[in-house]
This record gives sequence, structure tokens and C-alpha cells, in this order.
Amino acid sequence: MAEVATNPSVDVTGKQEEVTISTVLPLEIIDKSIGKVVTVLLTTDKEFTGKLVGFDDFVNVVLEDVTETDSEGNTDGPVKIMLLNGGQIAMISSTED
Amino acid sequence: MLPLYLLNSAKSQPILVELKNGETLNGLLTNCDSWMNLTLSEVIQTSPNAEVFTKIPEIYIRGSHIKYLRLPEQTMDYAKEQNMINMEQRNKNQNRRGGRPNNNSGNFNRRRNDNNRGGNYNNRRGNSSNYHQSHGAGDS
Amino acid sequence: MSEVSSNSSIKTDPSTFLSGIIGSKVSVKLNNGVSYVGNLQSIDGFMNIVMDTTAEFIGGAASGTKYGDVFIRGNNVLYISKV
Amino acid sequence: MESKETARDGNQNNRDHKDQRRRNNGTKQEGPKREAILDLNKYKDTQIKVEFIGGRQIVGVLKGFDQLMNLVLESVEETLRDPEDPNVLTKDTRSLGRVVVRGPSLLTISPLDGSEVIDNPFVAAEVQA
Amino acid sequence: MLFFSFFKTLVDQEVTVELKNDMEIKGVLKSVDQYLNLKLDNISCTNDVKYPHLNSVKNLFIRGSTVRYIHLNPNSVDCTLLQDASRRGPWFKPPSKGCPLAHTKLQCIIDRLNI
Amino acid sequence: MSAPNSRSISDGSSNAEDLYLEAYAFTTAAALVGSVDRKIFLLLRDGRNLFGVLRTFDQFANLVLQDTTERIYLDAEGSKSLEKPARFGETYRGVFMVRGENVVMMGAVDIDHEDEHLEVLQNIPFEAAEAELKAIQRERVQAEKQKTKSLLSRGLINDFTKSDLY
Amino acid sequence: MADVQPQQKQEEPLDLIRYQLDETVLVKLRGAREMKGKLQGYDSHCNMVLSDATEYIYAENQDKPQGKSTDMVFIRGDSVILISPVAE
Repeated sequence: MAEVATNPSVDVTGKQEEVTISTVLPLEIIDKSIGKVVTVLLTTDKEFTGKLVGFDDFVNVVLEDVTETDSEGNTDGPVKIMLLNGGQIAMISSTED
Repeated sequence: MLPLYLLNSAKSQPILVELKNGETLNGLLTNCDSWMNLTLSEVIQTSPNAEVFTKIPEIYIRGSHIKYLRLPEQTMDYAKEQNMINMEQRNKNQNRRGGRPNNNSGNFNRRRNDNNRGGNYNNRRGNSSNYHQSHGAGDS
Repeated sequence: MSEVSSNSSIKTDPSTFLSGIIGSKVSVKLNNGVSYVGNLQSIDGFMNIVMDTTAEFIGGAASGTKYGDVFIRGNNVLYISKV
Repeated sequence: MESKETARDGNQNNRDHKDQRRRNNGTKQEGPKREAILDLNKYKDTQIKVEFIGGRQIVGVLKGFDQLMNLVLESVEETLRDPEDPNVLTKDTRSLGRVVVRGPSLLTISPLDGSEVIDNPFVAAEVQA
Repeated sequence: MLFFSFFKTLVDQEVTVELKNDMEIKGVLKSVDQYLNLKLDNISCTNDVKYPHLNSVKNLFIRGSTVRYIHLNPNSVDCTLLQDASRRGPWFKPPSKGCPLAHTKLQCIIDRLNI
Repeated sequence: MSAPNSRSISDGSSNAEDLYLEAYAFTTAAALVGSVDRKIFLLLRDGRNLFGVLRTFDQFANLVLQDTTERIYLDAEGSKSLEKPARFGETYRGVFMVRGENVVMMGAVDIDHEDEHLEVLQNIPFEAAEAELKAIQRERVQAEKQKTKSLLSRGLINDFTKSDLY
Repeated sequence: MADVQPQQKQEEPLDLIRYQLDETVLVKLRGAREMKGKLQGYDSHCNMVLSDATEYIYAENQDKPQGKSTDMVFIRGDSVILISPVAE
């Protein structure tokens, strides 16, 4: 499901061309973050921080030991393991690197 | 002349775009696609409460979050002329290829046949009304 | 799932997670912040959920409202977690 | 009644109509395109501003993208907003490091280079639609 | 698609549409499409007169997504038929974002009407 | 007891054209095509009232209006509600292309009666009307936010989104 | 959502509502509303038709909701939050 960078891939302009290593693929970055702690920021000013365990094509996300933070900053959790609906995800930031 | 064709003929014209959150963008339309995504150049972005103004060289806007566009007056006339020119073109090609006397009814029949193949709701209307669930309910 | 991944051992993608928690006690949090805790009976691609013996929790505290069986429409679901 | 009117106006602006046609290629009225209209390659390794539905706003260096307009940005700074009124941007920002941006939540993309806040340009000039 | 067929059988019946902003509009159902957009004839607003120009409007196109309820006349609904159709399933995915009418078909309607 | 079938197909007499339009009777396009080149009014989700000539549309009910006027209705001076219109302000807006999902309703305007309801109202400058409307809307958004919080504490969802002010 | 027959272990949620047809259900809706009535029809969007229904509208300040009855009502699916059978 995540393309390996060296395969020729269609870039946004629709032209088929050899993709140089420098253009990274977003889903591949998410795939590389599996097992790491990530922060998932929603479009509704909520945030979830936890270890990324898996995701699917719609980027629904499975997280472990998750703390939830809302816009005013108060937190909730931790929740052992959860499946977060991908519909409202704005960004996934991998804080560790 | 469909709205997106009209939008296409407004390229390089100054337009105003209001987004669903109330933000407005004034700029020259450089490109648009069939989802109404737009790229504008020489843009002035106005915040929803019209307090902050930002000058931006170019911007890409997602069509799904556009509320409306305001186009220059002459876009309508220009697009209609284009439409008429194309109609004349089509008629000329039609006659050169030994087209049917009344080209309108010609393609009209052809279309009706493919209509029936789709088993549309119309045929079913004859029998008693039913709230059938199956896929072939005529809604292609 | 991609074949190349350094830690494929602990990976659980959403569908594996869901099939693993069918029948167990779960908490479903809606977009507005209300949670429903009960036994998960079934779930589909829209995240529609059916649970039984369900209790409603608001701001972390039980609100006292209880339902036998409950169908929750998927578009309201923010997350579903195993209790 | 509509078509008569335009025929009469037609010859008045025939002149600019002709150069219109020269400028866009061919008389065939192409409909809206199917493929992407933004070449993100031109923004690679430059700083861009991204706005999201719901009002979040970030600035970062574009490192990667895909067909669905998911993006990869590095050294990302998010401009925080006033909790009371999410339309009002505060001055303070926070850094998020490397970020994957989800295409479906994306509202606008613009280059940071050449963007600047200005005074109300419409007060002087009459509002030109 | 079930309620699209259901509302087609209610054409020419009087209904009261309650919008999500609490406005109530009574009228005769003239047309419905697969998104459950409605077209009503000789409409009247049963509660507040928020938009005075509505009195000079005879037919109204209402977008399905702003509808909360549609109050129906019970004797115009065949409950057993509706229950059977609902029971039948199987659930078939809601129509994708694509247009129900092929582009060319719509274009030819509009060409013929010389818009 | 099936509902009376409203439209029986007269066999053979209706020509191909009627049969053709018949097949598309129940589409968004069919509901809109009748209003083309006619004066219509449009209510948008943000509460805007637009009056103009419908020129074209597509199957998503995206609409193009020409010679459009935007009109704001306000209650009597000083009143914060929008229930009993007493004043109105309008301005010329030209050509509008509105995305379908922002439309709440669209009506064919009866040209001879369209201004009757205005005779009773006081005409005020559009800019003043717009400023007053924006203030009323800001207040309403704050009140609804408060309502959302207090209903939420009882597990109820207040169905209010900031951009929906119709 | 009567007890699911053992052999169809993996029934979809939307199939399980089938058992509520012609039964009384409580529907919790956006806009601080609830509707109780007999389920006559539904589809995959949760559009529904209820008969002999009562709508309960909750206000900000009072605890007891205001009731409104309606003989036959179509409910649009996008307002639906939750559906639950009611032992009436």
C-alpha cells in the first residue's frame, strides 16, 4: 500500500517520471512512524498523542497509550488502545526525529 | 454552457472567491479543474471578519470549500459567443460528413436507445408503485 | 500493508483491531465528547456500531442513561477504544 | 430573446474576442481539466503556507507529496489562534517538526515567499469584482 | 435509493418540510431527486416569516441536506410495502460523488434549450 | 393500497421529446431547468438572500446567476432578532457562481409581485445593513456556543455550525 | 438488535436494525432532539420513516423536554446520532 520511493510514480502533474529519492511519499512517512510516538492533530482543534500501531488507506489510525488534548489544553486519558476515525485528521507529526 | 465551462472561459480574468469560512480571495484565475479546485495569481486574501489583508503571489484553493465566486460581467457574453461558434462548427462538420437532414433528431434517437438499455425507472412506472430496493431501479 | 517496515511484528491495522475487539467491552467516543460504553456486537466500513448493555458517559462521568441495544451512526464516531 | 442580444453585441467586441482566441489555444472550448492543476514540484524545498478546514494554519518546507495532495513538510510552525475567536491569529507559534498533511483536510496552499500582510486595499479603490 | 422511489410515489401529495433552522414549509411535492432535493409547489410558511419575499414565490427547490423532517399524510404511505423494501437490503453503497447523469446527456438537454 | 400514481404514460401520443424528458423527470437538472433565464431568489447557508436571473446549472446544483442583487432584511431599529423584517438594504453584485452545497433553497420569483413586500419596509443603505447584520450574527454565534456547552453537559448535541446562519 | 442468531455471527449493523422494523424505537438526533415512534422504513444513510411518533425537544434551561406528536414523519439520516429499541 505504501509505494517504495524508487519505483517510477506518477507525480502530481500526471506525467510518469522517475521519482528522485528527495520526493518522499506521505503514506510512507506514516508507515515509517509505526512503533513511534506521534501526535495526531484534528481539524477540530483536538490532539491525540500516542504510539502509532497501524493505519489503513483512509488513514484511520490505531494508537496505544493515548492522551487526548483539547483546544483549552486540558488532557484526558491515557487510553490503552484506540482506533481513531481518520475523517477529521489534519496532520500527523512524528515528534521523535 | 455548464458552470465549469463558464469558469474555464473566465481564465486570466479577475474574480472574487468566498470560502465557506467567510474568507474572500481576489485574484486572477489561472487554472481550474472539474472539482472546482482553483489557482489564482496576484491575490488579496481577506480574513473572515475583514480585519486582516494579505497579498499573495499565487494560491491553490480546494473547490469543496468554496461558497461562491463572483465573475466579471463580460464572462457571460464571451462564453456565449464561444458556445455559438462551437455550435456553428459542429453543424458545419456534421453537413460535411453527409449528416442527417436534421442533425438534432439524429443524435436524439441514438440517445433514447441507450436510455432503454439502462432499464430506467420510466418503464417500471407502469406497474403498481413499489419502493423497490434493487440496484437497477433506473437510477443509472 | 507495505512489505517493507522495520517493526512489522507489533503492527495492527484498523480492520485487525476491530475484528479483535468484537464481543468485548468497548468505549465509543462521539465527536461532541459523549462516550458510550458497552459490548461491541458489530461494526461496518462507515464505522456504524451496534453495542448492547450500553451506558452513557459525559465528561468521564456516567450520566445515568442506559440503553439495551444501541446502533450508533458512524459519522459521529471520533474513536473506539477497548476498555 | 437571449441569443439576439449577444449577436448584436458580438460584433462590437469582435476585436478583443479575436485576440482572446489567439491567447488560449484553439477555438475548441475545453472544459475544466481532469488532472491536477498545481505542480507541487515547483514548491519542493521551499516554504509554503497551508490552511486547513476548521482554521488551522501552518508554515513549513515542502519535502514530498502524492496524487491525493497529502503533503510532507519539515520544520513546521503552527500559528496558534485565539481560543475565543478561532478566526483571530495570535502572534505565537509552536513547532511541530516533520508533519504529514492530510489532503482531504487541506483548504489552501500558497508560497510564503512574496506573501505579506497589507492595509485594506479596498478602502481606496472601489470594490472591483 | 429506497426513499428516492418512496418519495416518487408521493408526488402531488401535500407535505410539510421542517428545515434544520426550524422553518416549516407546507407545499405540494412536485419533484424529488436521488439526493432527496425537493421541489414544492404553492408553498406557505407555517411558522415565522423570516423571509418576506417567500410569499411571492410559488414553487421552491429545497436542498435535501437542509431538511430535518418531512411530515407526511399517513394514508399516502404503504407501511407494509416500505417495511418489506427496507427488510430486503442488501445495503448497497450510497451513490458515489459522481454525477447521476452522464455529462453528455445533460449537455444535450441544455444545448437543446439553447442556454 | 398503493399511492395513486401521479403520471400515467399516455401510450404513443406523447412524442419522443416528452418521453425523453420524462425519463429525466426526477433529476436535479429537471427540477432546475424550468427556472433557466428566469428571475429567482436564492437563500444560502450563510443567510445571504440573492435575487438574479438563473443562467446555467449542473447536476450538483452549482448555479450561475446574472444581474444579481444581494438583499439584507433587518428587524426594527435596535432589535437583535431577525423575526419581523421592518428594514432592508440591497446592492448590485453582478455575476454569481454558487456551489450547490451552499444553497438552502431556490424559488422562482413572480416578477409582478416580487416588490410588494418591500413597499412595507424601510430601505436603508446596504453597508449599514451589512454592518448591523454582522453584529447580530456575531452575537448569535456566541449565544449558540454557550448553548452548545450547556446542552453538552446533558449529553445533547446542539446542531449549530458557525457557517450556517440561514 | 434482538439477540443475534448464532450462525450469522458477523451481521452488519444496518442489518441488525431490520429486527426493529414495525417496533417502537427511540432515535437520538442532533439539535438536542429525540423522536420515539414505530419504525416503518430505513436505508443505509439512516434516513427513516416513523409512524405515530412523538418528538422531544430539549431546551437549554429546562430539564423536561417539550413534546410534539406527528402521525407519519420522514427523518433525514444526517441528523441521526443513535437508535435504540424501546420496550413499549
